[in-house]
Amino acid sequence: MLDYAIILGFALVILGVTLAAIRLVRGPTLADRIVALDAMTVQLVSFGGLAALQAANAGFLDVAVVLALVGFLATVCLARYLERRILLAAEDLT
Amino acid sequence: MELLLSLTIGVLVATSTYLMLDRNVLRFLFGLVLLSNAVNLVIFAAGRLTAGAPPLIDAGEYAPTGVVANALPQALVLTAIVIGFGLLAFTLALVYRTFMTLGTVNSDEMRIAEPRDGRDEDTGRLGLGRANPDKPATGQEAGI
Amino acid sequence: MQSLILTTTTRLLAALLLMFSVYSLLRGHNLPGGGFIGGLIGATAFILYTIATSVDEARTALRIDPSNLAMLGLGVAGLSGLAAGFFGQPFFTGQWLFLFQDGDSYLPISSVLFFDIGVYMAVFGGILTLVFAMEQEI
Amino acid sequence: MADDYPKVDRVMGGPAGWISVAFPAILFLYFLGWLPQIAQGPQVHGFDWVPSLGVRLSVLLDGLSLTFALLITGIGTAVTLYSARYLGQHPDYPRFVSYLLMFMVGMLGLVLADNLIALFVFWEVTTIASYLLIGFNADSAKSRRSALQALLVTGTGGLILLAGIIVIGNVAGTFELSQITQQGDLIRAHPWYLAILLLFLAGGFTKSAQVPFHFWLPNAMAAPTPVSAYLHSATMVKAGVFLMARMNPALGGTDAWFWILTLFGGVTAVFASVMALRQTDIKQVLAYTTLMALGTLTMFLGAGTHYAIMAAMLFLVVHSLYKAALFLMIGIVDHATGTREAGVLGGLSKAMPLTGLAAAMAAISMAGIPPMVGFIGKEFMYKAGLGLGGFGAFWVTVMAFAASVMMFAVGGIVALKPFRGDLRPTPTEAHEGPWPMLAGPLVLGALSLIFGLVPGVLGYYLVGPATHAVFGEVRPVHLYLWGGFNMALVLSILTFVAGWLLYRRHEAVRAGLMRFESRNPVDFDAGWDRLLEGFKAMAAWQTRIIQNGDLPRYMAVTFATFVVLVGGTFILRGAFATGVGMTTDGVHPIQWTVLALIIAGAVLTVMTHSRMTAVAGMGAAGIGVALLFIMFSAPDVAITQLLVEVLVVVLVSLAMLRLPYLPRRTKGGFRTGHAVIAGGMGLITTLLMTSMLAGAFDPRLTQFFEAASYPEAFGRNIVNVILVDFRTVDTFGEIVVVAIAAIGALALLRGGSPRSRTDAEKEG
Amino acid sequence: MNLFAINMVLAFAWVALTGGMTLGGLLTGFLVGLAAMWVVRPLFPETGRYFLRLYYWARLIVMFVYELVISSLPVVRDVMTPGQASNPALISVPLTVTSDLQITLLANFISLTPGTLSLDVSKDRSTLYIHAMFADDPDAIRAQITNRFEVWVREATE
Amino acid sequence: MITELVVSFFVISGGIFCFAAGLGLLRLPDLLTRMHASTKAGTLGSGLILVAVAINFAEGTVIARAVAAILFLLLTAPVAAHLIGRAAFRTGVPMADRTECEPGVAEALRERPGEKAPE
Amino acid sequence: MSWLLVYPILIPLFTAVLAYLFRNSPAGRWISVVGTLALLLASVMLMSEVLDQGVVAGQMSNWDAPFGITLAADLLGAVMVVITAITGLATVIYTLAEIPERLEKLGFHALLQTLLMGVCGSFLTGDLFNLYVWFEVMLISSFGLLVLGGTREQLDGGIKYVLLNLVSTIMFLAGIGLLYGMTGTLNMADLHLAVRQVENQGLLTTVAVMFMVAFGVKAALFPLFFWLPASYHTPPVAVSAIFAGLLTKVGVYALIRMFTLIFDQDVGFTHTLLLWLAVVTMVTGVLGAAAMNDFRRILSFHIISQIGYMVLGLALYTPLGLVGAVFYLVHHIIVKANLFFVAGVAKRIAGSTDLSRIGGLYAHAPVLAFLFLIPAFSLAGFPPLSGFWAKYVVVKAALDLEMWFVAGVSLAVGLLTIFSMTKIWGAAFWPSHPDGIKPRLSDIPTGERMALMLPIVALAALTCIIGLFPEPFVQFAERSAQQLLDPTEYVTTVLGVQP
Ligand code: NA
Ligand code: NA
Repeated sequence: MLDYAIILGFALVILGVTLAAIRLVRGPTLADRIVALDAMTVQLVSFGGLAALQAANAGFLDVAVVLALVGFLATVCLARYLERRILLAAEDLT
Repeated sequence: MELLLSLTIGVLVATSTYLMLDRNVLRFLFGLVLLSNAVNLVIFAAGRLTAGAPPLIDAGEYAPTGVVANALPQALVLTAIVIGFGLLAFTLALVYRTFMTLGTVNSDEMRIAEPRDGRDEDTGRLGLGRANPDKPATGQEAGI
Repeated sequence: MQSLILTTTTRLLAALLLMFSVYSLLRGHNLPGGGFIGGLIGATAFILYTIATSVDEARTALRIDPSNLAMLGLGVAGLSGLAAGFFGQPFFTGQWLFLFQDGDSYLPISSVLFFDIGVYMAVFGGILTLVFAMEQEI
Repeated sequence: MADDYPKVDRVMGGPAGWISVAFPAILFLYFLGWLPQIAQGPQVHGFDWVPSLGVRLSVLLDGLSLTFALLITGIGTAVTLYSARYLGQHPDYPRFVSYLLMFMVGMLGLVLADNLIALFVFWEVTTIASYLLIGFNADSAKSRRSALQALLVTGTGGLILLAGIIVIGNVAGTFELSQITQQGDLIRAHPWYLAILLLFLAGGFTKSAQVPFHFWLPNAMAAPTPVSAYLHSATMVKAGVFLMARMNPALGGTDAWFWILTLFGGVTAVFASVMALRQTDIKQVLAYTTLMALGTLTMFLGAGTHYAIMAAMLFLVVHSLYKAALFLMIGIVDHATGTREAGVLGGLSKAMPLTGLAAAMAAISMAGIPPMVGFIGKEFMYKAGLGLGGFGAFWVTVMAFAASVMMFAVGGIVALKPFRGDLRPTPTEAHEGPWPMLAGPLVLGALSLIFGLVPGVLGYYLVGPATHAVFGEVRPVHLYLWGGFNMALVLSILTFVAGWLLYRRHEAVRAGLMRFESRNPVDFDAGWDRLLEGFKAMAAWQTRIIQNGDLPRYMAVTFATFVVLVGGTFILRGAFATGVGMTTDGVHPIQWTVLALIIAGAVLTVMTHSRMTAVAGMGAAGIGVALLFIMFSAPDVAITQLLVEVLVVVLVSLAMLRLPYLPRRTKGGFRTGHAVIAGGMGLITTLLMTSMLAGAFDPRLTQFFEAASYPEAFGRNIVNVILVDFRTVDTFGEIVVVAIAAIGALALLRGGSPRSRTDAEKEG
Repeated sequence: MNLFAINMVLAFAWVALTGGMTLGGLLTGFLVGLAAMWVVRPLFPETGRYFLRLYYWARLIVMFVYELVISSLPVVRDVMTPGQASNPALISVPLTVTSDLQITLLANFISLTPGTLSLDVSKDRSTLYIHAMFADDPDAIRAQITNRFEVWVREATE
Repeated sequence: MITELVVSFFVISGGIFCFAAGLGLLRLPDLLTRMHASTKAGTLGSGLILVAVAINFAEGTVIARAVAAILFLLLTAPVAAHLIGRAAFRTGVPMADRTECEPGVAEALRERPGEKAPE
Repeated sequence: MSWLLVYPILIPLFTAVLAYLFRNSPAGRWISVVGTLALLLASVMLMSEVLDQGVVAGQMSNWDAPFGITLAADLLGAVMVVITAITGLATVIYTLAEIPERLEKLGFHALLQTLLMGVCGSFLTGDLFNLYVWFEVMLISSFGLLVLGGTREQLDGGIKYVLLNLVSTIMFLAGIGLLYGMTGTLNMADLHLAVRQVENQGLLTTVAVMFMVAFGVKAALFPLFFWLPASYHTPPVAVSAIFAGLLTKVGVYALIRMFTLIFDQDVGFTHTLLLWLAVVTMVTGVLGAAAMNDFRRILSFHIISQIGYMVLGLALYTPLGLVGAVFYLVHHIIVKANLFFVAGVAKRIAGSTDLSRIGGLYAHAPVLAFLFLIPAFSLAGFPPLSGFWAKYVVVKAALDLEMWFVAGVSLAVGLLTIFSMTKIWGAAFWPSHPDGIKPRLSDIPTGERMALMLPIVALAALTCIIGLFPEPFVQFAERSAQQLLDPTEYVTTVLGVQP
């Protein structure tokens, strides 16, 4: 039963990632894309967890842990980019 | 799966090559990232694919109990990823510095070392030190 | 980047990341992780710190110039390989010392670990060098 | 030129001068001592130099080489003595002397070498020395041009000669001349004979300035006078003749040899004589007469009979004696009067009697008037020519006759006219030359006379052994001044008559020649310029096409090369294969999705015109790759991939703050050519991958790692054990890359910041 | 906090005694140590507060998980069902908590609770700006934050 | 058996939340509402699956890592949302028309307290 | 295992670390000098061991080949390491006078040392993937050195250099992946045996060509050389010199190694392809040199042309051809680096490397003029200098195979080389300076002059020694060629068993 649950889980997660990827492509603003990327990293944490369950090997859990930690960093940097770019653009205009 | 993976790698290579042929050096960088991924996959696949069995030895065992994935290409890919990252980081810095100094990221405007008429010539377009002020960034553009 | 929420979270998060990075380094021989992954995670701790505060504060917190740290890491890695020479073995041959050995449990100290520490330092220092430079010059 | 330089206070050139004179003088005496022995037969001495390549420093001492050695050292002594006075106070005199000595060593090595490679080595040494000597007056563009011209023309010949040497070495199995000359029949019968012949002659003809390679020699007169006297009349240009003579036993005696040498030689001789008449600068006149002599020598070497070769060897000596004397003489005149124009000079015998004497002796010898040795030389040439059969006899005799007539006239022009009559005004007041400069011409002139009176000595010690060496078999050589009344004497008398008439009317002839030349489309010297310009233009054109500074073009060519070469090989070598996993059976939907994610990310990166979208696309593709790593059991790789993705985003988001936006859609649309290349790259990669995966895989290494990881390396994570133990060196290099990339980037960024730029300015 | 430290020392001592250097061992040691400290609490004058604080933290976490699950449902429902039921608004919430930690905890609490999202804290740290998805009644949202969330946070951190 | 049931439950419900996050991201009208979906549903979904992992392995180190991952997610998700939301607001990302705005909130959010672009 | 194999990698590493840590004090540069001296010493010791014992191999980390990483030195590898050390030492000494303190503080010496480390590693490794790693070490160091200082020319040239080299690197890596997928091994000696077991030999040839393209970029073969003339004239002269001397040769070395040890199964195809690439390379390179009007740009194009000769020697695939290739490699490194050194001094005293803007060096700097002539004439192939023997052997190898056209082209290219060398001489040395400057060596302060001239004199002396006493070098090249053509000794030593 667990095997089927895991496959179902995989399917759901991958669907979620796909939908987020569509948002990533569609945008329309950079902020939307950042949100999509952030969501994808969070969903990938699940992917790592599921892989650990499927392989019955906790090694994949580490993927999840690392991702939970550093995916955040990418988001922070992109958000910061978003703000600072405006600041610089405003300076360029003046 | 091998066929599909080969096709995917092919697509990655084709797209990255197209990007690397662009005159805009930033696009080259994007292509470089994709191409590195493609090559990493080549090495990874070369060791053949095994699903769901990471090359770890369980506690209490002296060797993997069943079939596990080929560890060697994984180690090679890991090394290649890291090296690729180092090269990419440097190249990014180079592109950045080049833009700040030459005022362009278009390689066809980089004609300092090999001047068009065989002489060192400063066209005046170069050396602005920062982005072209004729085309200022707008808030809307910043969103993209 | 001025944000109360970010800064406050970072205090905790950076510490956690550093701890986790050392953890990754130490158990990399047996589970996923190792010097490189550890070094990367350690670097993210300081990157976060830099973003939440400033490069100067991050530098102060680090105390050592990251590029020096990277080069020292190379030195440590090289020395760990040299160790084998004292035992008449080829370069980089693993030298193992099993402390507190008691049946199957022991605390291993090895040249391999020192090599991994060198890797950790080089990666940690290298990446911080890059980020600090980018952050400061841009 | 000799006067307009800041003088350095040196007596006779200082130590450099004395060394330069002593060196050839001592060698001359040394070689003189060898004469009796060599008259008995040749000797070979030597030691190994590069035995692995069959190169020895072996010396072949025979009549030919000894004759040349004596000319080189003997005339060398005269020339160096002359130079010590002539250029001794020149600031660059020590350099001049070193070039001259370098030349002398090269020339001696060339003529003495028994090993063809060694001969070539010295051959090129003379080329270099000649280049440096012609360009001695480096400030003059003309000197530089002439030097380069000489270098390239003789250099070309030299390189062709090298090919000839290698081929003849392959045919004969040795580079030793003493052995090669024994294998003449074998070589002449070999299918490569003609090739070898042409390759050798290309070397000989360029060095000896045969038409059409002659144009460099008159230009080479830009060199200081002693150089002209030494290199370009007495020695270096004769290296080509020497080579032909040397190779005669191996290559001579065939129809090809006969016709090529006599035709080129004859044409050169007559052409040069005509050109000599046309000149007004006496040094130029002499230059062309040198050319004539070289042509004559070549012609008679080609004729190949014992008599012809004897005539050639005799003329070789004769010419060297009078020509060196004449060159040195004109140097004295130039030095004393400040001009070398035949039209300006006159009546110098009053102010410069000794110079006049030397000139007279040399010129009479050149004109071929008895009792000078020049007469004997001419007689033997006629005899040799007449002794040939058929058309050859006609051609050689007529050419020799025509050349001799004009030489007679030229002898008058260079030695009679300037000294006869009333003293004419010259840029500086004419005065007698100093003794070191006079000694050479006088001694050489005297030798022309002495050898004319006692030709037997010359025949026994020099011409005989030399002829023997060149002809290949021993036949008696007997030289005499008076050979009785015969056809040759008739020709001699005719020569004097015609020559005298020509001398009387040479002004008119010259004017006619100059008119003719102004309409002459064949100007070798100008042709040289056109050749060089054309070559440079071609080089520039090619380089503009290839190295045009356009990076996308470089990239396109690089990728296209990959596509063509690798793709071509793939097809030509039939590398396609198919096997495991080449269907979509059993591919899990999750895998489809992950692959689709990668492709979508890649396509997004290409399609978008927003750079951050491109970054997002790259990120998506990267995440997809990480998912693949997770699916196919590589947690460490997946972690690393994700960490690196994040770091790339961190760095890119920093850099993008200042970097410009991508261009809008209007600019740079779809690039078809690039798309074709890109498609080719993708296709090839896919084909290579499928073909590679179709084959069997050898898991030896991995099996070892799995077995040894825990028991021997004490690690349960096999990937990490590989990284830090099995393949430590890789990881070691990898961290060096990371650290150095960081330091490099730091230097790049910090070096450009305004703050450190100010530091740099402060430093100066 | 030094009581927490003592508790940790006890936990490690437990591990050393039992020889089970695992997380489970440590956790057991911590609980055993806690029990031991409770038994001997007269020796520690401040233990009362320490136990209370532990309780408040536990309550905060439990309440948080509860809120997280409960309020996820409307969001999920809105997403999964056709049409848009949401009624978004930007709302300002006056803050009564003052320390960095408290503000951050509160903001994160709000963000993680579905339906509301902290956008920023005002410069003078007196107001929290949030985006609410179902803001039919902004005052109700404000009241919930002030009366429940802020209390839990304050109690756990003071 | 019970464990397997519990694990399966957590796995599937986690999957549903992850899927919901993706769907919300795609369907919801504007950035800020989309962020509600991604931050909450995504975090919750991943958290549930990590709980499933912890239960399934039931080993100290695995539980510790799963707990750590959950903790990291809970710590970082709201901060990320805060940063993106604020940045989006400041860069003028459009909001759904229905969004009501209390007076002064928009101005306060746009204000950039004392931060200057580095030069 | 002989530790001598490791020292050429370790010494530059520790030197780099120390030099970097002391980059802000003068000690840094002296550490660099001492370290390079030590490298020279170690490399000479390695060489003598190889001469004594034949191929020397060591298994790093004590894991048997083909499982661990092998370092191995045959004669070719050992001599390349020695030459690397010599060039490195010359460069380091030269930099004492040429590199401004500002660049030293940015880590110049560390980059230089890691460059040497990467180069030595490339020459010594017996593992294909490890070769990739050392290539990258070399490459990233060269990137840093090339753009250090960041002038506009450097950045422009640097972009082209970096991007094109990155492409080649990735091709190389892909080739490794494919080869590993076909053979399951990475050890080069093991690959020598394993390629014979591969069923799909056509694919193997295809992969071989892939390596040819990848290394073709590194070696600057036609039509893959663009990065070289675009960049080599831009960095500080000392950097140009070591690049010109060493870097392309690593590519040639890799070609030689791969196409003797591993890809010798389809010689008729691969080596013929190489042959024609080499011929075109010789011609285009020398034409490029003829078209240039800048000291360093002429020299840069010459590198390409000369690479053609070396690859030609390999492509002929006869003992003599390989003798030529090996001899050419060694000779060219010395000569080319020296010419760049001379260019640097010329620039220093005459003010430029643009030939139309300098002059007077013959009259006022006779010593420099003399020291230019030696490497210049050697490069042009004039006897009795080292270049003559190199050219002679290659041409003879071609003629031995009755390849008239190829030999003819080689000779013609030799002539054009003379042409462009004399172009420099006839423009920068002979005529007086257009601005009336009197460029004198004595204008340089004594200490700096020593630092600049010492390497030039030493390398010129080396050129003369090789030219005048070529026998030991030719014999060496012959032994080396034997080892290359028949890798049994290499394979046996590395794998420890008779194959
Ligand atoms: Na160009
Ligand atoms: Na000039």
